[in-house]
Amino acid sequence: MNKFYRHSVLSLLIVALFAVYGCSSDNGSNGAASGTSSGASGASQAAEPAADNLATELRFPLAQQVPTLDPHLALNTNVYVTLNIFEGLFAFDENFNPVPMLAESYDLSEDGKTYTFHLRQGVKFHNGKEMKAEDVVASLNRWKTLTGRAQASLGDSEFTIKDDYTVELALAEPRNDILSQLSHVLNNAAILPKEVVEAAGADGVTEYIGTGPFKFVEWKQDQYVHLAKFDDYRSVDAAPSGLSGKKEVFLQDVIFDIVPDSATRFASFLAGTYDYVDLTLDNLPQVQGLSDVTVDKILGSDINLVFNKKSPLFSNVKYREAVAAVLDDDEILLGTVSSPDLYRLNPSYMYPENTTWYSEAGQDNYNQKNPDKAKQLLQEAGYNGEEVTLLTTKELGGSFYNATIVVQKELEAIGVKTKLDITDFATLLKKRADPNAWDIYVGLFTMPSTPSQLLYLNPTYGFADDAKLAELNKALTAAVTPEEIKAANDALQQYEWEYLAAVKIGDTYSQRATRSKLTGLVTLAGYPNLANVKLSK
Amino acid sequence: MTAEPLLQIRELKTYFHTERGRVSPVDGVSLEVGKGEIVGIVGESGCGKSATAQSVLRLFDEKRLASYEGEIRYGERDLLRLTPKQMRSVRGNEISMIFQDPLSSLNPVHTIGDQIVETLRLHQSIGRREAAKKAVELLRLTGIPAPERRAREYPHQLSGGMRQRVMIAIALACQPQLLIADEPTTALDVTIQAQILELIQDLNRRLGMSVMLITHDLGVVAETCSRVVVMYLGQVVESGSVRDLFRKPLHPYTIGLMRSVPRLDGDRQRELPAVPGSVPPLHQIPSGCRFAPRCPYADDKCRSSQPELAALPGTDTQVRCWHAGRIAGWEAAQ
Amino acid sequence: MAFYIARRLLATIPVLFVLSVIVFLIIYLIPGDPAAVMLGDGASPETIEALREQMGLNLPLLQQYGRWIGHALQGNLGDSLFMRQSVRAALAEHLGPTLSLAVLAELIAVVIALPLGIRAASRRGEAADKALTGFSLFGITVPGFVLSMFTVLLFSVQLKWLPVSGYKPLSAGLWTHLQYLILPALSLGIVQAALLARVVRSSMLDVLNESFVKTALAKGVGERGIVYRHVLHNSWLPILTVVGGSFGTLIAGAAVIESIFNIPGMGQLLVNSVQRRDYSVIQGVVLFVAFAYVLVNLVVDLLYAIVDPRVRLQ
Amino acid sequence: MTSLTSLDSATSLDAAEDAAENSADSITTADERSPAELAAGRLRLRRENRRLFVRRFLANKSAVIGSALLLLVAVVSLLAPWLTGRDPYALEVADRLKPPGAEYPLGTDNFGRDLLTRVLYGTRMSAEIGFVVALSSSLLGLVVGLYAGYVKWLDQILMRVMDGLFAFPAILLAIAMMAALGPSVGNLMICLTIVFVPSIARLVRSSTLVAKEQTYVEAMHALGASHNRIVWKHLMPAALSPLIVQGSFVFAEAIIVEAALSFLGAGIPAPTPSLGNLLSDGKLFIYNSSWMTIFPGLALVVVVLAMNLFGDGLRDLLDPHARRAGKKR
Repeated sequence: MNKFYRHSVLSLLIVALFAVYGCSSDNGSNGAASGTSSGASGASQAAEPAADNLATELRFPLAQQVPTLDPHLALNTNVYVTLNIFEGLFAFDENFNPVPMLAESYDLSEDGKTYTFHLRQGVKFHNGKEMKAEDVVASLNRWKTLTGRAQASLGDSEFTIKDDYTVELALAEPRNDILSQLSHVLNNAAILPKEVVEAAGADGVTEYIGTGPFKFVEWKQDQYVHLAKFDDYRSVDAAPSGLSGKKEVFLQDVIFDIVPDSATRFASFLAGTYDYVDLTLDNLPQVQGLSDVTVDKILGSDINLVFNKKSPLFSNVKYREAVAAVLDDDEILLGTVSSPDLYRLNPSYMYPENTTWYSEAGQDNYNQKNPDKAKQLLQEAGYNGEEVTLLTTKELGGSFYNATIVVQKELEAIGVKTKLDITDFATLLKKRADPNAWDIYVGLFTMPSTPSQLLYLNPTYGFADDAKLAELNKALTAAVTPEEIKAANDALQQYEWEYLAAVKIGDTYSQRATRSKLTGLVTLAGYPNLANVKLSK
Repeated sequence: MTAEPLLQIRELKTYFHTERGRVSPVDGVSLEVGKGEIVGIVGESGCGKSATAQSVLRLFDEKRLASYEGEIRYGERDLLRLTPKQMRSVRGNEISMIFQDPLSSLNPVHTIGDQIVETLRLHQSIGRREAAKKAVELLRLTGIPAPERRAREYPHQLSGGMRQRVMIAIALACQPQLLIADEPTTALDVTIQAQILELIQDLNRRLGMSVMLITHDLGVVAETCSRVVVMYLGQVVESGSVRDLFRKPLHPYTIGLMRSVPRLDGDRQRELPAVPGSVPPLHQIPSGCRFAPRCPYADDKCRSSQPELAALPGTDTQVRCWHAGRIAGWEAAQ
Repeated sequence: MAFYIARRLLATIPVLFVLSVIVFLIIYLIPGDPAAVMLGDGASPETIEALREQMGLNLPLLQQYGRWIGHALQGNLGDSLFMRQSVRAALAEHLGPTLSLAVLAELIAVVIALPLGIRAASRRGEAADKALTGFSLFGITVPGFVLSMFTVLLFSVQLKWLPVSGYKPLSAGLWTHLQYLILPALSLGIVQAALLARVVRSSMLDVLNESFVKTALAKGVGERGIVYRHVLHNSWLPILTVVGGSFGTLIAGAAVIESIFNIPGMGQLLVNSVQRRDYSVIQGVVLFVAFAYVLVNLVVDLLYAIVDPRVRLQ
Repeated sequence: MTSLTSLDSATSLDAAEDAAENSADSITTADERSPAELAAGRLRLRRENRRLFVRRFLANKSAVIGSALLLLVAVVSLLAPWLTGRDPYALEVADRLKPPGAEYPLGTDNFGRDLLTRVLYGTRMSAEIGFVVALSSSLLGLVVGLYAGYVKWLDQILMRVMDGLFAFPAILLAIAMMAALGPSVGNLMICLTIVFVPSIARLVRSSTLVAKEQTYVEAMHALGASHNRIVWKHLMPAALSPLIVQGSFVFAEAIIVEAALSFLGAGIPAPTPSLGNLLSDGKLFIYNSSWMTIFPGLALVVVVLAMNLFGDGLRDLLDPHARRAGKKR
């Protein structure tokens, strides 16, 4: 009995092991998400012969996980993907000017309150359906309710259908940032088929069907997103600039790999898996020597110190002025990016490149580096050692944390008691929404296209609720002619430097390396437009 | 020496290299085992009898622990000069050994049959199936009931006595000429002890196999051995036929040992005599005769120079004592 | 024997139940919620609230747990907001990489540790023994993730033999599958090899002192026979225990290596899910890892019975 | 010449050695000697045993090196504040990423903080974590193990909880506790203790189960000793030597787990320097400012090596049937 017993146990174990092992590994390869477009054939038709020796597949590294591919909800890295799948009525050219994309043209009524958008005809969705006004209206009304900045700008006015190819937007009062709002990259005002929009739950659409040059193929959570060329994409025939203009597709497949570890991304670039990668200061010298690699600087996020205007201390403007007085922006920026040519000083809350909205107003409050004045202001305000909580996170590349601890040092230097509250990203979001959990938050912000979209100017972010600020902000969006805009903009920025909802610290650059065999890659504020990109073998 | 000599150990010295320097548990031992003869080796524990036995098969680790001197003549070969390969062909084939504790001397994870087959296939070119059959025969030979079933069982399923029979079966696998039994019955209770000794005597008679029986039990020696060697502190102090030694022990140590054996007709009131003191440690060997510190008759001569092992004129017994002849008289006088 | 297995599996139910309660409490304690993470800081509070409502996060904790345990008992571990699939499917998908990595790492560990341990035990004090002490100290002292930094530099960047990171399932061909796993498995395997080698050595040294080794020697068994047939066969018990334990930790604890080599295994799934507060997946991973661990221990116990006849499965 | 087995504990040798050890007081039968002589004999015995223990300690290479390194780590940890007199938190952004040189012996990090001071403080923090975690998990594990081993019905419950904790991923516990209770060194220590208690408890339980079967425990029962007395006076010492050895390995392991957690952002809260933090900070600058990774890495190796060597040495010394290895000359 004994020997038989031993053999039976052994064979049972082996069978069990293989069963577990077998079933787990083979279903590892089937696509997880639905979303392969029903209309167009799954795999693209027989790939037509590459023009000359062009490669058909491009792999592109992403630095963070992609929580959603719904364009209306997409922020930071998932925008890299959604920008190439979806399009909006308008798109930014390289100077952040809104340029017609899905809309052929638009008329603005005399009183500047009613926009009429004329849609291009014969534009196809990835599922073969032609884009019509009903799709635009359904998409944009959903976009409006989901996005904070859109609600602040449009209030409760609605998009309505005039006819199959005309959409109208009636506003309560004139606003000059509508086109920018429709072009802005984050929470993009993308157009999706009506039935897809209506089927979407609160957690976003489930079918990723747009009108862009690439169509969605497969999304393997936390691993990769696979896009393929959309063969009957109707391109605008304007010259390509920024995210707008002509879009020709030379690639068959684009695979966005999710590689959170920066050292791994860089090593994969060196090993040839990727031909484009973001660089850290440390990787720089290793690529500068390579002949086939070009390194360039692209404008990244700007850094602002946001006050919690409901906190005991910083509800009093004197304390805000004291902090503004002590900040030494060079030291903070150097501490954040560790290299002088990766930042620049800039007193305005907008980038100089965005000519219409750039202003120098109030710049004398910028980068004061005046500890004595700060100490004096603190005394006047009656500071006696209350603890200031600095809220930050080490995630998102660590820059938030780097800037915060230099600010901490500068505050401690003038006798301010500080406490560092470092949490993970999810907790940060929660705490920042809670008025009595923090005092100061130093953050990096993706530069919006108009001041009205600046997060820290509206109540949900740092609790700014000042009548004058709101009034100036509204006046700015109502201004129509360039002169009116300039005057209103100067007034708003001047007042911002007095009210100090936030203190501008400076702009940062990020560096990237591109191999010479990858040509035609254009980025806007760091976000890549993969149309017109060629990759030789 | 009636029987023709099978094993002759001459001036064997076994050295152990320990933390506290070199010691020699076997310090110049000479003894013989004749063909078909059962020789007993007795002495208190720590006197080197087991070390001598294991030195015959060179079981100590010669790389890190032990080294040998002298000669172990077996037939024409000196076992101390054999290469490891040659030595292996002797062990279990020509000379086998059984040990004291049957519980831990068998491999717990192999069946009884496999452990016998292993010896068979080591020394004989024999098929697996045939070896298994032979193993069952060997188990029957050593008196184990239902040998077929037992062969498939594991050591922990057998009793102490049964396991010792298995050890003997393993030892007999290749009909060795000499069986060294290192205290085979010490760990067994009396009734089983008798059966094992009877088995050994029976095998000695039927197979003509010589036996070197190591024990500290004089009763066992009396019952089974024809000749006996008494060892003390790594040396032979007396050796001769069982009849002579039991009737007229010459060496004071032997006398002391004999007297400390309780007798059935013994006087129960008197305290049982014991040899005073205990065996000194190996690195504190007294000068002169090693037994002197515990010997009632020791004089200056004994304490200064060491007597040689020599035959006492008029007897067949060899003894290592300056006053061997006279001691019997002194004893009688008391 | 089947009864024994059934009893052991049933015994895990209370453990899993206790674990699920602990995880739910921890989830309740951690601030931040999946809705905010999914919608990002640009979204308006109303939309975040709507999503929380849809996910049932506003229900009292007890009711949430009741709903979860109700589903769990019928085998439905709920759906994941971020993974866009059922938790069970997500677990199955991430099991493959973890299992492959764990098996390969354990294989490397055994292939290195067994011969090294055996030689060190049989040649005590000589070169092999010293090498083992050195290697085992190296293995324990240098953490896997530090080791991986250098192996990637050498094999992937310099020599370009192996890909830097990523994962290909077995169905993409054995060699491609292995190519992606060699470096991470090496980083994990070497540490486990160090631990295992020490146990092999010490357990064999213990067995060498047993008297049946002397019997074997007296039977004329050669060195090889003694080491492998007699000593090694009796050392399997402690060795199996350590192999079981290390296989368990490889399943649960490879998160750092998985994130460095970007392997979509259980560790990475857990870290991502915790960071984005994907509650149902956290719960699923913890329970699965615990169950896998119990399974590994059960297999080890069964192997005990095979390896050592004295072990009875009561 | 057979070359294999290390049969150094051959039966005859043991007998001889045991005789040697208690030879001191058995030359004359006990009752004849005066108490003074007896006391003197016992004192001599204890002194000889201590000498023997010291000689064995010195002969045991790993114990010697281990404790030497441990001493170094202890000294560095205690004197960290005074060794360089610099504040590990003071940043001098102008001096960032300076290679090792005169002004900064080990160079600076990306905020211009002196790396030598941070490595010293980091070593102190890691040593502190290791020590506290090893101590608390040993104590907790001892209690759980003893009672699990001794009391039958308790065994099932405690061991199932231990299984649960054993399978609980340390990462989740760490991230969760850090996020929930706020990042602090204390929370991390609690979390690491919870991670290591099960392994210690199992070890103690197995040694208690073995010890419980010994006849002397039955004798204790017979003499009417209370359960607690038996557990703490007799069973606990049996578990002590494996516990101390395992404790030293927990010390080393705790430091490595803290380093791994720092990599995942759940370790000691920045900017407090710990070897784990320093290593993960250095990772971003590994090519050009490699000193930010090398020196903390070295410190980590020294501390962990010290503990492992010490643990190894301890195991051989405390292990009752330690190999009395012969040195064949």
